[in-house]
Amino acid sequence: DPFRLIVSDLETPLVPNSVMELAQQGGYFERAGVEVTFVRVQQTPLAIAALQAGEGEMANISVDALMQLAARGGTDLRAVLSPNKSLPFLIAAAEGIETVADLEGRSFGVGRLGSLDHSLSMTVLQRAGVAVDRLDIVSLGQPNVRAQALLAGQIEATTMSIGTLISLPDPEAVNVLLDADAYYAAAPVVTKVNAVPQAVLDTRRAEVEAVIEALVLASRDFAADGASWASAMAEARPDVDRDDLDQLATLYAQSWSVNGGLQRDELEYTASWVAQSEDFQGLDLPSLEAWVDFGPLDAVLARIGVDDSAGMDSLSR
Amino acid sequence: MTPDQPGTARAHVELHEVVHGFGNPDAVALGPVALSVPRGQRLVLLGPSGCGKTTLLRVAAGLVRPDGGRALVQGQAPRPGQAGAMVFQSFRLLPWKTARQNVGFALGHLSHGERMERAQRYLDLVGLGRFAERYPAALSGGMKQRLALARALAAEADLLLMDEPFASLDAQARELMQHELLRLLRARPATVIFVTHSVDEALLIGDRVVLLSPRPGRVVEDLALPFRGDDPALRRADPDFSRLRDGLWHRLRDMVLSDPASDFYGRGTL
Amino acid sequence: MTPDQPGTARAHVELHEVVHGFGNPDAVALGPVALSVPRGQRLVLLGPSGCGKTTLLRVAAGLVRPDGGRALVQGQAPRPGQAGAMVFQSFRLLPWKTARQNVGFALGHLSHGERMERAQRYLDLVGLGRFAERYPAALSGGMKQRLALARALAAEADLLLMDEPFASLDAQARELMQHELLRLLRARPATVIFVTHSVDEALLIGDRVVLLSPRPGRVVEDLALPFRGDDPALRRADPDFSRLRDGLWHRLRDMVLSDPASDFYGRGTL
Amino acid sequence: MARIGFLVLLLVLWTWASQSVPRGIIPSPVATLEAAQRLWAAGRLQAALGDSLTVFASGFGLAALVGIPVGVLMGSIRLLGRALDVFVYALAATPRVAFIPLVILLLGLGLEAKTFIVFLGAVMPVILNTYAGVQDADAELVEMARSTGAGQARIYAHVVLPGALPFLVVGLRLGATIGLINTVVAELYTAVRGLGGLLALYGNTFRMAEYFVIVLTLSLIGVVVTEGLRLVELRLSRWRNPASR
Amino acid sequence: MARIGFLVLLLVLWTWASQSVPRGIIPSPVATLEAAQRLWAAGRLQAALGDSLTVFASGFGLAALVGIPVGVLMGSIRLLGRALDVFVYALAATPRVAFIPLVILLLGLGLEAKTFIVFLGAVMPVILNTYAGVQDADAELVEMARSTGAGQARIYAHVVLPGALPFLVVGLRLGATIGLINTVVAELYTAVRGLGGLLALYGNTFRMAEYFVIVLTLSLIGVVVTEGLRLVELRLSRWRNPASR
Ligand SMILES: Nc1ncnc2c1ncn2[C@@H]1O[C@H](COP(=O)(O)OP(=O)(O)OP(=O)(O)O)[C@@H](O)[C@H]1O
Ligand SMILES: Nc1ncnc2c1ncn2[C@@H]1O[C@H](COP(=O)(O)OP(=O)(O)OP(=O)(O)O)[C@@H](O)[C@H]1O
Ligand SMILES: [Mg+2]
Ligand SMILES: [Mg+2]
Repeated sequence: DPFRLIVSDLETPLVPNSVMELAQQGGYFERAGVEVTFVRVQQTPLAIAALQAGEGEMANISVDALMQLAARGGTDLRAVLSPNKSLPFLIAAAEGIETVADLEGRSFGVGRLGSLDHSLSMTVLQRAGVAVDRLDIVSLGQPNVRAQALLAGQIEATTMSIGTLISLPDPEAVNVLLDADAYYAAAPVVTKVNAVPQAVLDTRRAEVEAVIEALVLASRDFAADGASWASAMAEARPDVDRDDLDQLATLYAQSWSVNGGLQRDELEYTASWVAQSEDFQGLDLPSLEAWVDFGPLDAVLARIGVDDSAGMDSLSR
Repeated sequence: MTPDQPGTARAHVELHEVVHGFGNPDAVALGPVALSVPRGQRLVLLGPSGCGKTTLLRVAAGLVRPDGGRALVQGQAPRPGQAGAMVFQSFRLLPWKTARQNVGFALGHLSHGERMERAQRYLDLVGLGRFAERYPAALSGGMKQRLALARALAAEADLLLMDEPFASLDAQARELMQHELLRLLRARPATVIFVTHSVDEALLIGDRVVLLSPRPGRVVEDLALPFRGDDPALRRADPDFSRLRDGLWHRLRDMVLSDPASDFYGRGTL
Repeated sequence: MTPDQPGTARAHVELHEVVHGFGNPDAVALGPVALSVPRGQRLVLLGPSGCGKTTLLRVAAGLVRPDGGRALVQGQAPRPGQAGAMVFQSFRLLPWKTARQNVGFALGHLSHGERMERAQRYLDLVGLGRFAERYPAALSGGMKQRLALARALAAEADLLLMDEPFASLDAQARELMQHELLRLLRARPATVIFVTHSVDEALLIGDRVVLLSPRPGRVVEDLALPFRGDDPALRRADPDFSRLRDGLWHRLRDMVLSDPASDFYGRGTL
Repeated sequence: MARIGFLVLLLVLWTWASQSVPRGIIPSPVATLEAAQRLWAAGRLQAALGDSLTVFASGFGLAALVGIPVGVLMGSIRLLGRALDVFVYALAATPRVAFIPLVILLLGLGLEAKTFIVFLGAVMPVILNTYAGVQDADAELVEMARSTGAGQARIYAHVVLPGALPFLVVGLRLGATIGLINTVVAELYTAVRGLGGLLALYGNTFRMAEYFVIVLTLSLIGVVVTEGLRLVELRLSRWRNPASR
Repeated sequence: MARIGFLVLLLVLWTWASQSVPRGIIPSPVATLEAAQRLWAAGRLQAALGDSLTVFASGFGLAALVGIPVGVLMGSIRLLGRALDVFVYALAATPRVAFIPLVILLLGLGLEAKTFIVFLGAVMPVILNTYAGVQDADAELVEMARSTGAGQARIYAHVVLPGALPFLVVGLRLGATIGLINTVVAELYTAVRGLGGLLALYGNTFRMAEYFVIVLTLSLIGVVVTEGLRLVELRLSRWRNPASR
């Protein structure tokens, strides 16, 4: 049976998470000796449901959902890798709002009150000096709905990913108040990981390691040569402007999980951070061991060596 | 407008070469029929099953526009509800309305109180006074027919189009209803076109009897009745009565058995 | 099982003190009625409008279980379809089936070919042979009634329950149909319970006439007819005919006018 | 009685399912009941219920108010019916989500937008059932009504609509169920609120007992509304089963 | 003819809207046509159409096959109808999304799961309209049929169901529209595929011309299916407008 990888993108995304699809396109999985097929679902909860139903072996899901599951004791899922630790979010606003200072008293769209994206954005804005309690928070569900509401003038600012920004029909119509770097700097948390059920770890560990190996190797190649990502993307997404891709490639130069993206210090910081979000009120913080397993990644790194050249994704155990 | 009778006063109902085939000109159901009914006349239509009597009434009521020819009521194309009141062969009661409401439905122009009062009056007339609150489903066949009758009479129209209005009544009820109809007409004269299958009834009710041929129905006999007055007992006793009855009877039987258009053409059994 | 007639052979249809009130014991519509119809008898039911004739037929057909008493057909509680074939007062044709299919519907036990053949035969009998492919909506009132008649006759059941089967027919068609019915019964004897409003028809068709009182209908007269044979012409010529007719007629009239349960109680108009 | 029997059966099945399905996907009836009490005590359920009922009632009410007349018009004016019905079906077959961008643009994120989304879903069965019911009117009764001189309005009020009542009622009942579903959709796709919002919250945070409380609350609203409609229908259909008087 | 007129009207409105609504939320008809050609040439539309039609046809077919008998049973066995109908309404009022985790657990992410989701939506109007149609059967005709000795099966086939045909057809038409919507829902909430997948894709990336192509394709399927059902109904209802022969 092929190894089924569940992703919540509908096509190769315009962020470093694209490494999964590009690894397939570039034959990395084949060379690592594993046959991978993709299962595409819409959102993290569905990816988790699919994983639990045995409809896939590994899923790219959000960290807060994984921690929720662990905290409620109902799971045997373990994070084994993070191909793209932190999606490149930014804060965009409608025309006429030029700086974060102008945000005071304006309406701001978030996914759901108490969700990770809500607390992240609030932290980021707070750090930027915005009195977040004077914002008019509107919860709007899906990211594309938030963007549509922004374009339609129904909200005045929101958080979106670079990918969403680039695909807007008229990107000039919005002002980027805080770019992805500033956003990450303010809230350096891991948002997405690849998780596998314990049963898969027990029975198909070799394939899990092969997948990890392929993704780490692909990340290292893109880290070594940004242009190679842009050309791979150009093949996968002919609809996107090549200039945009080249620009993104430089932006992502530091974002590659060359050591698998699972670093104890970052994960512990993320965990303590998530624990403060409203969704976690009244829940005990699960230990890292309850939702992370470094074993497979360490085995891979032992085989292919640790990359400490670029100074990104530096190993922490 | 009516070049064929330039001298006479305008008749109440006029049919000018009316033809109807329900949209199918190859299978004409009625006509051509020419007929002129003076105001206040009681015209009885007799004719074999399926010859177009019902169709003729619907044309006169303005419910059906004939395929050919013209119908005029008071000199105008008949408009439903204004031309006259109709008693339908198949009753056509509203199942979701009580007997009284069914009668009241025909009296949309009155106030609620007047409507209910008049409805009750006509229900009493047809012997359904005690059943005013019943729904049609809880009435017998004859009661339904009387209800349909009450509805038409209650409208107090000056043209009554009655399609076998007494067919489901027992002989006694039928006689009573004939009597009530004549009494009402004495009190408030109206023009009546009355379809019946009973030759006796035709002779008791009518001023004039028109005989239609088998499908497509055409006028084959137009008979002014010679009786004086409309007392049924006197009419029955009139020596003309049985002569006319036998004459009409034989005329009808001949048509039924010897007209190739008849459903019973050539039936040798009688 | 039938203690009241221990010596006689079992009758075809037996009603033992049947009472029915449509679930409302305060407003009994029929009965109590006791009646026993021997095999092969032609029983005619006469009675004023709303007295329960239709209800009695439905009980005998097994379509309605009486509120009180018992009905037996061939010694058993009647089961619809097995007890006998019924001609309904209100026709009850399937609007989505052609005339021939409507007749064929009653013949579920036959093959398609036999069904269509027999249906056509009975359509011919009632004069609708040319209308076999028509839907009921395109038939006149009298044609619909003949279609309903054909459907019941085609079943060739040994019990026929006929509810005013000729009420919408013109006098000639009615006579022809009476004739055909008698001819069929000679060829294939069956028990018949026949409801009519015509005293003449009762005397022409029946072996026996049962008179019901106004609602709730009870047997007030049970008359074995003294005629020999069933030739209508001979019956009419029989001196008993007009005596019986006048007798029944007056009996009915008296009930209608003087029974407080009658719809026309005390109507002084006649 | 039969209903209660069936309810007990469902409860037994549910208990069994909650025990045999792995990983707490199905909470037990007891856990659900406790969650309901918790939510009720905290006032969250009432607040969300209030929000959602407002949206549902306005959207569904509007659907009934608009759908019945439109269905009647389509059924009575032949040309209009012919011209429109295919487009109504096309509209009915278009996923609600497809309209969300437009709705946000034109109506914003608040009550109007939500009401409109509920309306859009609920109005379809109302229109189409009314349309079918009006077309199914008894031509003989309509002719009778015309013969009494009744105008169009009178004919519709007393002949056509009473005859179409069974169609109307199913239309409204279906409209109510779709309206409820769309209430949740609306609450998820415009400003997140009400029962839809709680559904997303508990779903995303894997609080299955609370999740089930919301789902059952929605079913219950559906039951109350459709049973209410059934009672209305029963009242208006007494003539079908006339007790002799 | 009237339809074409209305279509032209819609096109004019659309063009006007695409020009007056800001920021390319509504693409122009021309842009949409070009996008359709592009998608067709690339073979994406056909592939997605094939996927979605398979899901829709199996789910809707199953709904018709199951819904009509269930509706008939509920309408004919009084006790069953009484016991079930409130639960059917409860089920109908429960958002589909609430069932998704369970569906995924039991049926996975593939065709079975998708078919089931479509079935669940489409079967409701079919059941409920059939149920209402059967309850609305003409009691006099049924009694007549019983008097001829016809068995239950014969009575249903020749009396009850032909009488309930208008109900059945609206039920099926509504079922088809809901089935189509649920096809999209299914394709979004299980493994993403077909037209639903493209809808999400183009919606998320704001390729509005392509998005409109998908929306219109869905509407078109709805029209084709419901028109097909109309033709079937016309054929079966010839008796309503009998031409004299
Ligand atoms: N809607 C229709 N479409 C086609 N033909 C019809 C329609 N209605 C009636 N007919 C035909 O028209 C002819 C006349 O019908 P009509 O009902 O006027 O007869 P009638 O004289 O009233 O007969 P009856 O005494 O049996 O009631 C019949 O042959 C009938 O079959
Ligand atoms: N479904 C019903 N519910 C209540 N009462 C009914 C119902 N059907 C008939 N009745 C009543 O029962 C009585 C007998 O009705 P039935 O139809 O048997 O009379 P009938 O003798 O056939 O009369 P007709 O000669 O007028 O057809 C009537 O008073 C009628 O009002
Ligand atoms: Mg007639
Ligand atoms: Mg009767």
